[in-house]
Amino acid sequence: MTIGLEHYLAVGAMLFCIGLYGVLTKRNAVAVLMGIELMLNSVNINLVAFNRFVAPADFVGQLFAVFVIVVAAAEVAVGLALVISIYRLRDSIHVDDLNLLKW
Amino acid sequence: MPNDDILLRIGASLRELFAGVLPGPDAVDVAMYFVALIACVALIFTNAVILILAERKVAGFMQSRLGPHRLGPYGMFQTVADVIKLLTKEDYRPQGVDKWVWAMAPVVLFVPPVMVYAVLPFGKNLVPVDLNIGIFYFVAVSSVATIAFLMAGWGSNNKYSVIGGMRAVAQMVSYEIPLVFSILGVVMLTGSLQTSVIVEKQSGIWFILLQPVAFVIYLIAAAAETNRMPFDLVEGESEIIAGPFTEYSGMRWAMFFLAEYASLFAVSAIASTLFLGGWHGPSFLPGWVWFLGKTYVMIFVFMWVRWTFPRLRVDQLMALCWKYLIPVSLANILITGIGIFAYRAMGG
Amino acid sequence: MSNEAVYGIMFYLVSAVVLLSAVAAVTLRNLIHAALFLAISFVSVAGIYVLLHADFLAAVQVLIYGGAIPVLIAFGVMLTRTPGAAGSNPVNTKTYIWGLGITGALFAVIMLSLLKSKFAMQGLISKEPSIEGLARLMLGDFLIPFEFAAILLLAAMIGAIILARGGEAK
Amino acid sequence: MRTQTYELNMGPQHPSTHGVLRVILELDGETVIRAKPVVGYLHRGIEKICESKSYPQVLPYADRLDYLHSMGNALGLCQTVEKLMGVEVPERAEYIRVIMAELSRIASHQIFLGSLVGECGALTGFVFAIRDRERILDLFDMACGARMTFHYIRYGGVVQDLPEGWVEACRKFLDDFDGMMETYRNLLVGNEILQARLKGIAVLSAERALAMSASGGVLRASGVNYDVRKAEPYGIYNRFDFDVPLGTVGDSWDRMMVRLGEMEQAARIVRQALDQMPEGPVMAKVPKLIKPPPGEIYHHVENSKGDLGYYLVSDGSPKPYRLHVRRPAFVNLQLLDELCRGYLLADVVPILGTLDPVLGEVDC
Amino acid sequence: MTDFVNFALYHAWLIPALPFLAFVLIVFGLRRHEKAAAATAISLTGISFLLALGVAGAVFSRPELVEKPLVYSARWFSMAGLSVEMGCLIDGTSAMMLFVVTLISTLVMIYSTGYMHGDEGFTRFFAYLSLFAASMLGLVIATNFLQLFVFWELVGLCSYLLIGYYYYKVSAREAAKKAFMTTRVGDFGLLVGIVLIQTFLGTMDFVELSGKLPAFAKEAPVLLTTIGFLVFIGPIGKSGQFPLHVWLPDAMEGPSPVSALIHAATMVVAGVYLVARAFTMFSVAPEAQHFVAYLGGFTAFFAASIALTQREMKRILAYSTISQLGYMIMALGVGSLTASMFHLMTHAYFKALMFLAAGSALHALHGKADIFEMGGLYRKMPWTAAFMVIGAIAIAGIPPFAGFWSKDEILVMTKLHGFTGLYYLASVTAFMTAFYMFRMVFTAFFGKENPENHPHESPVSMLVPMGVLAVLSVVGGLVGAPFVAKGFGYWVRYGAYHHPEFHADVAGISVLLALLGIALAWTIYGAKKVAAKDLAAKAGFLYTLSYNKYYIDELFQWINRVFADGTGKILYWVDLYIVDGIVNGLARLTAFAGERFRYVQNGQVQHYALVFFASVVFIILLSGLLGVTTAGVQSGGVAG
Amino acid sequence: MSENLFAKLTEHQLSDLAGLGCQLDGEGACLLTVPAERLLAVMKMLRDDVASSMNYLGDITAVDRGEAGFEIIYQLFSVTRGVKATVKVKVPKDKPEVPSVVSLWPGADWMEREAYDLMGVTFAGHPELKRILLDEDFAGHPLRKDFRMQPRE
Amino acid sequence: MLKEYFGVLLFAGVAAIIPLAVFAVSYLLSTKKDTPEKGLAYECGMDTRGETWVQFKSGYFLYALIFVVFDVETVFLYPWAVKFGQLGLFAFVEMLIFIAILLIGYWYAWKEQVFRWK
Repeated sequence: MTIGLEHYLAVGAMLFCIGLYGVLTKRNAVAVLMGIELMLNSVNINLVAFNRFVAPADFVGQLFAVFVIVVAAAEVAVGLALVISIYRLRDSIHVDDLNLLKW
Repeated sequence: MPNDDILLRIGASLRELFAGVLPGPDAVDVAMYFVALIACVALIFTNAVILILAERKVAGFMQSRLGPHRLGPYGMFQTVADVIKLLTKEDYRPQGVDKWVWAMAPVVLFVPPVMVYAVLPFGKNLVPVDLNIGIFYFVAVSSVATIAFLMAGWGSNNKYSVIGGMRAVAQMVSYEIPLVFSILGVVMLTGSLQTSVIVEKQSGIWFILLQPVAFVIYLIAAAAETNRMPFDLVEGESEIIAGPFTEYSGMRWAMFFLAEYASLFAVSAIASTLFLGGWHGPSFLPGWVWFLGKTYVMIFVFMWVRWTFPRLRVDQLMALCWKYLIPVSLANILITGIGIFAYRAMGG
Repeated sequence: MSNEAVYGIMFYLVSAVVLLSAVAAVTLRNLIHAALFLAISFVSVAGIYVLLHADFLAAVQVLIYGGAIPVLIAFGVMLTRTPGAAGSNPVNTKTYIWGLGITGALFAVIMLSLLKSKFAMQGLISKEPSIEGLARLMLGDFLIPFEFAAILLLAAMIGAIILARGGEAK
Repeated sequence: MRTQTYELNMGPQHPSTHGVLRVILELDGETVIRAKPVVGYLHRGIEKICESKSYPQVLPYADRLDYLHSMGNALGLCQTVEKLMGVEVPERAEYIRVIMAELSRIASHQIFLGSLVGECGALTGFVFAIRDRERILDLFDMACGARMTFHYIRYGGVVQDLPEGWVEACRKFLDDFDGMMETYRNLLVGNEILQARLKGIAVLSAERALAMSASGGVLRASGVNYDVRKAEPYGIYNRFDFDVPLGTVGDSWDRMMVRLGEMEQAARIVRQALDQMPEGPVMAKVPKLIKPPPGEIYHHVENSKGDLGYYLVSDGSPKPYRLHVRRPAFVNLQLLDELCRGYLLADVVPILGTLDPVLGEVDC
Repeated sequence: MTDFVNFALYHAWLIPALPFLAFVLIVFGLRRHEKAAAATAISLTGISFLLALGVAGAVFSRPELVEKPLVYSARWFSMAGLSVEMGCLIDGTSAMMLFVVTLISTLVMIYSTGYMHGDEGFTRFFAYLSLFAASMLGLVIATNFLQLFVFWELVGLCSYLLIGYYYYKVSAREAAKKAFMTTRVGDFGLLVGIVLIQTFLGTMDFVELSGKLPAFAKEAPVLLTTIGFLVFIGPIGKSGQFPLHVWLPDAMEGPSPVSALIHAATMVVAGVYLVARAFTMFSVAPEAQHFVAYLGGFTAFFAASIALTQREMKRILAYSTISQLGYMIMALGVGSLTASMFHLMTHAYFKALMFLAAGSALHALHGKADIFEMGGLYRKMPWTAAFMVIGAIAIAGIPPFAGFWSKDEILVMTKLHGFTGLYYLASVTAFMTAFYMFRMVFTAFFGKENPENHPHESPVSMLVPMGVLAVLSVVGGLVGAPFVAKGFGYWVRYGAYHHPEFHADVAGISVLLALLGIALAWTIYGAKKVAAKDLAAKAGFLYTLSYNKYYIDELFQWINRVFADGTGKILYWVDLYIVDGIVNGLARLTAFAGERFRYVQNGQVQHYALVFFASVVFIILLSGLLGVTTAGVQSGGVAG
Repeated sequence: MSENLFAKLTEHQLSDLAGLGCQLDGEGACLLTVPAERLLAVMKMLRDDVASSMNYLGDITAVDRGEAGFEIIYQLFSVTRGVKATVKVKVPKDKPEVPSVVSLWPGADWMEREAYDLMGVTFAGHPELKRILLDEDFAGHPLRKDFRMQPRE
Repeated sequence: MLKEYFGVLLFAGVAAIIPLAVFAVSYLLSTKKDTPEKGLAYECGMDTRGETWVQFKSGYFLYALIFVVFDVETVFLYPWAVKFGQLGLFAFVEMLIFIAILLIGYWYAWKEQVFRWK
């Protein structure tokens, strides 16, 4: 049995769902961010897998993965800064204590 | 393949041996990786023993005293005795530590330096695993070591450890940047990340002459990365006892030391690869002797510095990195780029 | 053992590490343990990249996700600590059931559509080292995204500094 | 951010607290909010013990106060008792006493210097200082056979005359001493890192130093010219020509430099004493049973830590009715809190080092 | 000559480009060089004016352009199903607009060299003015809705910058914000309308649209009407129609030249121009068109009634602008593009003139705005007073001044197209216009001097532009007079050409009313035969209402407050009584559902994420059921 | 030196001190015996007066005189003028309390605490009068003559 | 290429096994005598007061933050440096722009005194 694109996509899907589970069910905002990072990683797996199996001659998929990593780094930086600033204001990092979007 | 190099001859004969036993060339290659690995591990352990003794002797020399001299000739067996002592020391786990995090920290700290050995170009055709992203691999792998300090700091259930761990991480991540940037200058010159290629390109001129600034930055940053004096705030024994290592004893504590010496050797070896021409040298000695020689010279420089300078304070440490090393290393990249263009323009 | 079988074993091994540690990262009650498992998962993803012949990307993954982002997360955890590490990562009981359900459902539909899909695949592997290919693309066709990445990082850096300093400026 | 502050213990079992000092640090991140010294771990009740001992039995306890400057302590106590009894000490003994006290001062400052830079991480500096100190200990060893608690200076003089060759050995040491000082200055004073670690740290103003009853190098580093040897010359100190090194800023760096200067001045005094020292007896006629007349007296001397005072109350019996020791290190240690505040955790140890406490003396 | 005309025609894009170039030059090179900046702005805008003349000449020489506009464009961007172009659309209307805008802009810039002399932000001001002119010109030559919208927004941005020019004044900041926010409301409607147009008609190009619209009107009349309404919301905001007119009077916080530019040539007429451009659409959507007519008429009357009692000179002018814009919009609504555009042009002349004159007066009085504190200015400022009188006569509609011809045209058209009610309303408005204008003139420029004031005549640089405008205000209307063959209406029209006829009854009544208004103003304010106070007291309620602008601002504030707090309260109330009431009355299952629904807007990100991903699942399932499985991937995936 | 101060005090402040009811006792050192209630005033005078300017507090200690009560002895110096003085306060055995001089010389803090700790003299107005050398729960004050050592068990 | 990385994996695996093996040996050789005092967290001989998991100031976080940005920058710098010889002046200028943009952030951080330890 050869390992093909589908296998990698399946791994990506699983990782995505694991990350999503974390995002949806954790109370700690840092944990939610961690879930998001997992989801971004799963996207990268998909990108690289497609790159490898569908268009191996070029590196567009890998380049996009690099860009996703950039975005992920920026996201985690700003996200954590937000969490810290919210923690400073509210003394809590539990997302269910935060309803800033409510007005 | 030069026949006079004993290591290469051993390698060739081993390869023949494996070829007779194992199916296919791939399996032989993998077996050869394993051989190289065994050699590296042996090197790490002997090195640790030698370097600990050397460090004490160097310290003694710097401080006009003898250093260990009781066990064996010139105290050569002192380290052996220490190892035996450490092995038989009680291996206890303080209460309240985060068991797994605490226990795995020395392991995690030990892995990155060992992995770095895979790309060290000990000699022509003597690279354990000659990756084509070799130097970047070194950068990437060694960055993982920070996690070990985090784990040790976190897991120990001790305030000194937490402070030390945080300091370690802040310091190591900060100095990683000038380290990486200083390597970049060399990469621009060679156009390759492969360590063997980098050494090969220095057959004419050593890069320390073309990249003196990068070399100095590399030295400082490497000292900080390996938490050597004057950047050993992590341990900073006068304030925070032994930092993240406070709660470790016996062999676990020794493992930190082993890792420290392994990475000391690794960064020195990378320094000689990048700047000192690696295995190049007059041909009356085999290449790997040159390489090891240069590496030990680098190690001696590190030791020399260690026994000369006081420790920096944490804010001064950070200021040195962020306000001096990083701008200078960036400028070095810029100047290197311009220099290359100028060289080309002059018809080089 | 054929090379293909080794490849298969490696794939399953790496995938298992990635997925299991990811599961640990989202289920463990101790946030520190979760963060460490997250780091393991990230680093193992590099293994998947290697299997996909993206060696430079694998090193990048180790560099960024092994050395940088866990550090950031660790500092985030340290700065926003809650008393007692053991229960630092509780589950949001209000969303738990739905979250589980939706996650499962999403997984199911993704797998279903995956099964139904057909892909036009090419087996060959580029001879160009990936790092050079990336450089070529990055400074060529994708110049604008490349420079935008710098702007994004700049914005993130400044924004995060402002946010994180906040009350300390005085 | 409203970071919670936390407490961190430094000591009593800590590599760099000069013994069993405990400092409770309240930290905000790494910034010191409060540094509360807790003393008493080495309290032996010397003052109480002395009340039940005869005067000759009391003398060894003085050696054990500031064990790095035993000679000076003993000198102070002997002079106190002699003053109360009205004993005249022979000339030669006076010179020997001064020589011993000043050599002891150098040795004590070497420990200070070595431990200060050693705590800053320059272990080589520490080793150098300790190595050179051995030379002085050798001299003491020659004179009295002990290397730490000498019991050499006694009521009425010193226990025995200097052995043959001692003066020459001492001169030899003094000749080498200039080289040692040269080394210290080269290794330490010119060191950028050390300067960065000490300059501008823990500045103590002259007014504050006076108000806090600081003494010794701590006081003089702030620019206050107060040295008991000059202010109230005891013994024969008024016969020597020496300077009192003063600081200008009052920071840790000045405290180190003042002590470096004091070492040089001490060597200068020793040289003069060796030159001037007459022949003669080294012990006055003192009764076997020492019974000072009833009365009370306060006598103080300048030892390496500062202003060491003895308050002796005698009821005419062979045992002191009350003996109080004013320990300079104890009083100086009060400053730790205010000097540390606002500095970093890493500064605490050098600041403590420049206060130069010896816990044997602090705790008494 | 022909060469130049052709060059102008085919390089009309230069007309907005040149002021924009001026803007760039000033911002990036001439920040510190006042004279150079002014010279650059004026000269480049002046060249634009010459080119606009050339374009006009081209239209005169090629009458077919009126029926079949010249369009040339370049691809701006394109994506699947949408290709957007940028270019120039030249017909009579746009040529006229180009002429007016460049003319007024140039004159205002010349005037500003005197008016803004010594101001700190002198170069900044000219940069803004240039950008403003460029944006408006870009809007005028727009070939499609999107290009128009882009420039529309740029115009809005510039107006924001210019109104808030004195940003250190709180009132200026507030006014700028108000202008920006209020017009944003309109823009949103416009944007939605544009999107709908693209969605349902598949194009945003004006020419293409006019071809497609009649058929579409038959297919989906209701939809078209809706689109018409939405698109019209834009002009309501931009052109200050009721009830979004509130920003316009405040916009006088900007420097007077800016007011002149905004009120006369750029900003506000953009809305009128938009309706003109989309005239095809309104002509096939009668409901929307009638709405336009009635709203315009009402606004004209409503604003005039406010202007009756205002005390600040620029504020009176501002309300008169709103009123006149109402005329224009009404004219469009009754179906006469010609009349509207004609009035737009004449109004640009005399309103610019009046604002500049007002600016001149305020300049001399150092910003004293209340007309009752002025008095007798004509002695010290004869030229300014003369210009103001000319402007007032023109706006009052006394023949043969420019305003008479255009207003008469509107009244005639209104009456002819059967909007009798509107005709009467407009006539009354004309009376009121004459009254309040001369109230201002008599009070401010004649009568007793205020001894506190020491006015002096403005410099030549300010007087010359006013002089040019004064001449145009007098004779500018003759181009559209009925006795001119192939006059204004021939060149600027929609549909077939109808020669305007002189209706003596309409003209007579309007002139009579205007004269009556002037006479009344003279009685009260000139000769002071009747005390104004008594009248105010008698009118009482009406006076207060008018003076306080019908409390529209207060209403908005109230709405704002009520909506911000009240919506929450209402939702809470709904939640508490209705939702829970139902819930309590139903079974537990429903209670559970209600509980879940409450989460939909509980502000918690995780719940939003839950809903989001649940929807994703749902959509995938849906598409899976419909059999559209990842078709994109099948055809080859990510191409290399 | 001490005579110097004595002379100066006689010139400037002797009458004042006499008025306060202090005795001047010139046996080798300038010794002022001050009643407890006058202590702060005298100390302040000694510190601030130009003639004496006793800006340096050398030592504080206490002596148990048995039935005669306690003596608290202060050693004062003037760094600027080079004079010194000893101030003695006598307090009764049953109520050993003197005002604290921390307000005049902050450096008196630990010295007073030590005297309190070991001798049981209370310094009224001291900011933190707690044991310093001994344990918080130590019973008695060891330097008192009636203190009996507990044999270690 | 995969073969080489198999070698790397070998290195990693053995590197992880070595310490564990050493611990095992040590465990076999060592003496074991547990006393309660041994297990106490070291705090200079005193009992630990308060939470050992001390909280930190955001200064550390800011360093890590800027580090991450620079770290990501290196991801772009290395391919560029490798290709540098073949890419020519234009690529050099592109990278200069890239670095310059990030230097704005660096300058901002400097100006905001992020690099000054508090």
